[in-house]
Amino acid sequence: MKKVEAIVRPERLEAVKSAVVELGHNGLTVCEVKGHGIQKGVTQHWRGEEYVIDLLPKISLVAVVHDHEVADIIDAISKAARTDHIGDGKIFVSPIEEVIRIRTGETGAEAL
Amino acid sequence: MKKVEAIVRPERLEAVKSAVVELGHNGLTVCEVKGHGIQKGVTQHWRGEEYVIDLLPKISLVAVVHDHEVADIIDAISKAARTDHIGDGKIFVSPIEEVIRIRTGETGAEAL
Amino acid sequence: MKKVEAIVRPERLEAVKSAVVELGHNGLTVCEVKGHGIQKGVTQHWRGEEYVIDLLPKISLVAVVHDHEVADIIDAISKAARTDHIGDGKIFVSPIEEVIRIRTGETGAEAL
Amino acid sequence: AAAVTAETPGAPTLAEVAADTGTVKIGMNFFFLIMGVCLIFFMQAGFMLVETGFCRSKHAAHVAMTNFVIFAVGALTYWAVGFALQFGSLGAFYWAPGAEAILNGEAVKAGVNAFAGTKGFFLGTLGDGTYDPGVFVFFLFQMVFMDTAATIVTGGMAERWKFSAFLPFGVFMGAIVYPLYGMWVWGGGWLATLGANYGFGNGVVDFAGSSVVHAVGGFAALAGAMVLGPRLGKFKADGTPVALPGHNIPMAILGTIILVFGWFGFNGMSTLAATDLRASIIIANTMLAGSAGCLAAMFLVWKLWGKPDPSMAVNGMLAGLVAITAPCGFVTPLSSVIIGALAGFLVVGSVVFVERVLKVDDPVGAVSVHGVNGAWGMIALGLFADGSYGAGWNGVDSAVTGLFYGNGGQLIAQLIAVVTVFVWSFGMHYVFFKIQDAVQGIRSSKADEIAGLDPGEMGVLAYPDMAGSGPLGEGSLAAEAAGLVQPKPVGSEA
Amino acid sequence: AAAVTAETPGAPTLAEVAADTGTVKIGMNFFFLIMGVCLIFFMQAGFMLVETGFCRSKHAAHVAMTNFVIFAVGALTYWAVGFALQFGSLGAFYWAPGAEAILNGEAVKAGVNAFAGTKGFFLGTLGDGTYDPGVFVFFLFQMVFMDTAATIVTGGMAERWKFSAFLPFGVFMGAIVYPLYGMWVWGGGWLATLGANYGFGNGVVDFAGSSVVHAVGGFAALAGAMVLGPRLGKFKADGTPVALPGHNIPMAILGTIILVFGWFGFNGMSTLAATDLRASIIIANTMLAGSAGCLAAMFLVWKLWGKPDPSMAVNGMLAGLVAITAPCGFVTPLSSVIIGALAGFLVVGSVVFVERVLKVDDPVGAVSVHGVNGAWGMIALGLFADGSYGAGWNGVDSAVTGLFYGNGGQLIAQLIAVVTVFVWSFGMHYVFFKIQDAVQGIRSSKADEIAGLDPGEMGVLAYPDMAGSGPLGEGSLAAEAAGLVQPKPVGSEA
Amino acid sequence: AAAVTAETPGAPTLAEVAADTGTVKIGMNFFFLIMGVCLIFFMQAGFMLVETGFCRSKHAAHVAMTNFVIFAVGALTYWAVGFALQFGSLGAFYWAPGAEAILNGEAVKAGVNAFAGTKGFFLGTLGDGTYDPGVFVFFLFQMVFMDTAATIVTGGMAERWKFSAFLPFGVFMGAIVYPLYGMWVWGGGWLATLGANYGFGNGVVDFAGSSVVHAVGGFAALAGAMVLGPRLGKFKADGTPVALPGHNIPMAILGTIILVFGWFGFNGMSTLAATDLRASIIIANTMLAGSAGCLAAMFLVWKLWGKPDPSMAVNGMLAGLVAITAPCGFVTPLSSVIIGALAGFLVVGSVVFVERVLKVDDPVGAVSVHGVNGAWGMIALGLFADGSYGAGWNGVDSAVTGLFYGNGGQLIAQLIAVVTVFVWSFGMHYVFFKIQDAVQGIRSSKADEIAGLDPGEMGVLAYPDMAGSGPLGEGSLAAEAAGLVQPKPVGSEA
Ligand SMILES: Nc1ncnc2c1ncn2[C@@H]1O[C@H](COP(=O)(O)OP(=O)(O)O)[C@@H](O)[C@H]1O
Ligand SMILES: Nc1ncnc2c1ncn2[C@@H]1O[C@H](COP(=O)(O)OP(=O)(O)O)[C@@H](O)[C@H]1O
Ligand SMILES: Nc1ncnc2c1ncn2[C@@H]1O[C@H](COP(=O)(O)OP(=O)(O)O)[C@@H](O)[C@H]1O
Repeated sequence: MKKVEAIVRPERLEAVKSAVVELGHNGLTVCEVKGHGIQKGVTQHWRGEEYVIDLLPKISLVAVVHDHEVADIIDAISKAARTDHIGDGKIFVSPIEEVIRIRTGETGAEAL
Repeated sequence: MKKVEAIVRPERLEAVKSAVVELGHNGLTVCEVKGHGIQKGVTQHWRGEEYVIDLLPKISLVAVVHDHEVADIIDAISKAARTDHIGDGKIFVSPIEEVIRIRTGETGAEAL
Repeated sequence: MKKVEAIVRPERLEAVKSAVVELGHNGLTVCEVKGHGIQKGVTQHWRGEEYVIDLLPKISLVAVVHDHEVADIIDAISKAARTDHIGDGKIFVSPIEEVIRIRTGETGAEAL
Repeated sequence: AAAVTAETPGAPTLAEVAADTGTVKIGMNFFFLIMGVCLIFFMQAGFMLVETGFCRSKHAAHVAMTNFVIFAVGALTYWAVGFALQFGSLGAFYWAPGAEAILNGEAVKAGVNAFAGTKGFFLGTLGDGTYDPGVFVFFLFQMVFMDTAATIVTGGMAERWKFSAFLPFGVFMGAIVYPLYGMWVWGGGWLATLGANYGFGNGVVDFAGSSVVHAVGGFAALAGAMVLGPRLGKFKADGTPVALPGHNIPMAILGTIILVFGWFGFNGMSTLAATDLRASIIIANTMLAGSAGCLAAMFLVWKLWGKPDPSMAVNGMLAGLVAITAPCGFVTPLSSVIIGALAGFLVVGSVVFVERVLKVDDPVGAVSVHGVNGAWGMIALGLFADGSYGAGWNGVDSAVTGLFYGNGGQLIAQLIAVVTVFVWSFGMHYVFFKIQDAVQGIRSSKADEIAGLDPGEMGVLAYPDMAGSGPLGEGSLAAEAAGLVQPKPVGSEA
Repeated sequence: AAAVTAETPGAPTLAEVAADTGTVKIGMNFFFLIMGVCLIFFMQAGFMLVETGFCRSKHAAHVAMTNFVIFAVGALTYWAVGFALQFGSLGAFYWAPGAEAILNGEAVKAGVNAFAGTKGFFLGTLGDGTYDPGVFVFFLFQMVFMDTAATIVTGGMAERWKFSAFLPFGVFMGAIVYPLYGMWVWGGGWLATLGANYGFGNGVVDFAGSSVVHAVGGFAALAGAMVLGPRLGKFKADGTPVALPGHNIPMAILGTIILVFGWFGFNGMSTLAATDLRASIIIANTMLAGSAGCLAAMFLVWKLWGKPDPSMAVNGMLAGLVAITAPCGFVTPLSSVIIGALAGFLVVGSVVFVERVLKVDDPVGAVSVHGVNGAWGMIALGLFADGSYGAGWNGVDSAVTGLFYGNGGQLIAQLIAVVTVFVWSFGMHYVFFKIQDAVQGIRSSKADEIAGLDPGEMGVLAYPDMAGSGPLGEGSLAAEAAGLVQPKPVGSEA
Repeated sequence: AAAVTAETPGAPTLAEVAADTGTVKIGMNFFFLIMGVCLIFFMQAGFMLVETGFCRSKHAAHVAMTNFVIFAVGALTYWAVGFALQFGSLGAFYWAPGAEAILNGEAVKAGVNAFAGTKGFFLGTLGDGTYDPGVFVFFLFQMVFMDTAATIVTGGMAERWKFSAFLPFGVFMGAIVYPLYGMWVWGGGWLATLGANYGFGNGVVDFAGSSVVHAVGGFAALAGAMVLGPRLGKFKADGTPVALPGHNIPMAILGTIILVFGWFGFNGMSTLAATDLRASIIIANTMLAGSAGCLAAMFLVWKLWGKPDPSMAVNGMLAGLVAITAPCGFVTPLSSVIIGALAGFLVVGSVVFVERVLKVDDPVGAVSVHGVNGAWGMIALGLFADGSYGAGWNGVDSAVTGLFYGNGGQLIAQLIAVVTVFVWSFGMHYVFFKIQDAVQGIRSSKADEIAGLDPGEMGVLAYPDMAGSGPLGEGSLAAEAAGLVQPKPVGSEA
């Protein structure tokens, strides 16, 4: 099994979520994060002092899926998250060795 | 070493934390996340328009542990998190290749 | 590629971020988390009842980097995050199998 | 002189000057009452903020809504029924010439003792109405007092009170419990005439409502909190209370400052006339007692628990204000400081007692602040009233005088009031809530309570943009209460 | 008597007593107005809180700023220009002896109909000024009314109105639109004289501003919301509206309570004199109508959509208050309850209509609360006025009487006012915004709207410490609107 | 006439009418003061909100608490000591008949110059007390002024002031510094008599407290901020200031609106009598100056830094209000606009100067708003007073007249006041804080400052439910300050 973690723009979350769910992946977990990248920060002022917010709001969306589903979900997320402007984010794929569904105790593939 | 990540109900956090700590795992990291699964969302209204909150609050609890401790901690978390209702969450296990304790510079097993 | 995840004190975030960026790693993702460890909690009162906040605010900072960069970034983070007091946090290194840059569709090493 | 209305402008006759003087006098006294109405009304905001700030964010919209809607429910109920029961048999009254046109019903009486008014339902709109401004301003003034009593209760019952069950309470309080007790003390009822009829001092004296408003509200909150039971997770299995910290301290502090602001009107304007110059003395006493209560509570908790807990400093301020509300017109500034400081100590003790001994869950301290200190205020009057004010009160010639100044009879009247208000408000509400619970169920579902009454009962989150603004759950959770029900062990069915 | 200023202290002559009586009378009536000014001014806080609470956190500082700065812009504009246009030809007026020294300009007239005042610019400071306190207090009273009208508009146009475009609006509203319509109704203009000149009842009667303040503001908001267009993501491609929940419900409820508090002054002090005892009746009517509106709206949405939506309970309360603002002095309490309840139903229907049928995006319900119910309040007066008050109003001897009490002419006058205020305020603002949009652009950039107007236009986050306090974006996003523009498929250029 | 108290009802004699007129006059003037007390008291809420909103969320409960508790500390201190020192030798005064019974102590004098009052400690409760309502209402009025001065200081010293060290400051300010300077200007002291004794205009004239309240508070804040030193991380090693954004902008804006609301009473009711019709002119001037200050500051920062920074718009409004506080009764509306606009520019310059040049860390701009503009207000009076008001002020027959209207002497008196208030308030507090720091330590521990004063000193989080509501740390961190101390390199001990 693989963990597919996408860092996307907050305003694309709804689209990404729908795309993933449409693929049949009901299970996913989302977290509000802040990202730094080649996207520039936002300059702000506070009582005369300038400062830059260079950690911009992003959404991390994680779905743990079967190995064979990885390509499709990457594709779906990419399509939904893409705006073609700097800051669209990244997708990271990493291995998951075991999954347990707490409610039933099921493990492995059936727990997804 | 393994990373054990449990997605649980917020109201079970205290119980899960205690269970993990009782096993002797002092180190753990917690994050407020939102989850989508087979659990249904909550219908809300705003000035006449209905909408569904389908990302429900969950807690992600991460403990990095030695390989031989994984089974026990999964068991402990499962017991503590379980309510037998849809939405109890999942546990994911993944490999960790290195751990460093920042304060001392210790690495690997002794850093846990 | 590797995922380097550092759990650090909130007040060290700026220093850690700068250290990482100076190494040339522009891409990083940050999240507000709460940590439990050997660091003691804070005792609080609410209307006569005492309680302990034993999940203390921490920052999780994640950078996905090439394998050969791991040692340097660990070193940089450690230096910047360290105060020599309990609670300085930990760094976890784990494998990443694939990276996709959403904007361009690039994958693997060039996506970083 | 040019401003005086006169046939010969600039040269008014004595009758013309007298006419204008009379108009100005009445106009000013009504204006004074109107400002009192404004200030006291604004206490709704104070209660809303204190109670919401002391609750958790997942219930914040619900708590705020009860404090908001209670005004609407109470105002309409009091207009329809409550005012008539409380003051419908008041008869003529010096500051409200014309009141006799409406408020002259025959009281419900048993011998010399009057128990309820009988005229002025719907302000007489549905029949015998007149547009008497004195009656209207008096109605407004009494209405905002009533709403204060009602809104106190939402605090003690917060975070688990079903919204649909809360609404009937508003009607019950505004139509029956508040007006009748209020009639007994302020409307010429049997407690007011304890002096004239039975020789106990000036009868029950409650200047601005330590008992009529605060104790009625506080003891109703006690009844409600008992019938509802504690919030899920408030007590461990062994009965140890658990801290459930409020979600917004600055909000609670803002609410408290607004309440103090409102109290200027609550106590100060209760002279009912700007021509009664006692108002400034009353306000000074009020501020001193509140300040003393604040510091007393703060230093006590600092000593006891190591930190100057803001939530108790807030409760201490309010306790001092509640306690001085009955005696504020009759005592010296020094006595006010003493009364306030004792209130500050008392509220701390009472909060602990209610929670640890009675095992009653009162999220905001409504019982301790309003109930216990409402009672203390009544007793304090019976002790500290110095006989400098209140001659003629309740038809008794002598000025109001307490035990320390030689009149034990007044203290007895006050004690009778304390017992009465407890029995009446606690009793009536206990019965009411019990019946209502049997009929309708007054407690929110467990699922809603765990997930938050905001998504569950209001259909909106109070703070949807904030991470951590309270968890959401689902109906299926109903069987389980956070931390109370042991989840089944995994093995038992895997 | 010792307090009366007299040559022989303690034994004042009739002239001396008369002099003091006159001074006290004027002093009191000015004091009454000053308290009205305070209360009405404070409604700025109420509007700020309701509008900010109903918006999303990423725009919170921006919405709050528009509600704050509008006061400064409006006050200076009204001082410079607006007051003179509205009241510069008022002439002498009973409660403001001395006004004739400033406000005696020749009106701009067409036949018997007056359209604008002509004196008192800068309160006369730049030339013909005097320090007449009556004029000053009247100016203050009118200024806070004007600012209320202006601040209503910020709600309907919130979350996408460029700050630099908002400022000129404040000048336009405060200098032209508000003062002229206000002149027509309150300054002796052609609407006021519809009775005297053409026999329609007492001419247009708007006691405290259902049309002058609320409908002017509400219809301006409609024009603005139409010219701006909906917020990004408010409507789906097929026109279905999308819920964009406000970020802070307790804040909105606090704002509403503050607005009610302010309404005591808004309606109650609009008698302009404490010696007019009608104030208490007015305030009672006001509270009853607001309460009825709150409950009516709440129960209706509960029935319709299953939950007692706090945002609609809030709107219902305000709708009831807006509707009673014109008739509050002329109707019975029972009529007030009816007017308020209908307002509560009306606001719910109107919110749905504006959003689903007109497809206009009004984030806080400004059009429905202030526009629609402002109109309803005017009509309600034409129906329910019972002839018990207002003899002599607008120079017509008979008291103000509506259709249900036998005077259809009054209703016609009111209907003329409703049409006029709609055409005038909606029309003028529509044209103004269209021209301004062509010249300057009145809508915030898409990038700023997506990222939040706070970082984009204000340069600060409203809540920088809170996770989830609104996303930040970058200028490069300008081409894309959340959810509206389909992102290009990945394949098309990879 | 029926309302006039008379032996033959309906036909009062001249003496009876005179008696009622006198009562009404006094009653009204006291009522006027009482409303002033309410409004000014409510500024506590304003200060609390502005200061808390401008600070970071981890200190929010602490900042709110200091602003709340200062009232209690100040009220009791001023009752016990301050009022007597300030007004104990005032003697009889026209608006407070009876005051002579208490406030007739022999002043502490050096030649013709008076320095302190000597009677009325504890309002005389502990001995020579009477219940004179005039004295009580005057006490209340002065007390809320004093509390305003004290609460200003909590802003400049916020986020690092140990709570246990803050309490003694409240006593020092309320008992000594404020009352004595206040005595000199308002209690017949040596500054007030600079005119009568030495021919400088009308002596020092400060209508409502630009110097007595604001400059005293602002310069005390400067002393405190200097002794405390900057917040951790406020300045980089090279002295460059770092932005530490406040956590809640709408909260700060609400606070500002509340402050404006309070200022109606602060300035308007400072005539001390509703019979002095100047109040409306004063309030108009006040609103115009505040509005001008708001816009001036906003446009200036917009020009300078590209955005209409809400925090500076807020400061500009307050600066305008502070500056007009001394001259509000004596200048034209146009002058008020000029004074306010200059205040708006001045506050921006001063904020930059204090931070970048003085390197003093004043989190909310207390020094610039209240200190600098308090001084500017005093000078403005010396320039713009137009001689239309204040004849007889401080025993000098001529009306108050400034340089631009031909009287340079008044300006000199004002300059003497500015120097005096700076030397006195800054000096006394600097010494006080230095000594207190040596004895007790006035700065919070570094660990508490890093983790937040809320968990550290208050024992509660302001917003426990919100993610990101401020980090918690542990005592062991004491050696390290965020960003200031370089952590030891890893290698040095691994
Ligand atoms: N190497 C990385 N490790 C972790 N997060 C990254 C990395 N690179 C990018 N990110 C995340 O992706 C977001 C977008 O990256 P950015 O470089 O700004 O634009 P783009 O993805 O369009 O090239 C960042 O804000 C950050 O959250
Ligand atoms: N495949 C998955 N990947 C990531 N998170 C998941 C996945 N499946 C479930 N989750 C998380 O677990 C939570 C609970 O899952 P759900 O399907 O609702 O109930 P249950 O775990 O009882 O079957 C979800 O809200 C989500 O946060
Ligand atoms: N085994 C672990 N798994 C996950 N997180 C951990 C683990 N050990 C420590 N942490 C994180 O690191 C933080 C600091 O750890 P702690 O033991 O308090 O101090 P130190 O790192 O100085 O030994 C914790 O608050 C927690 O967030």
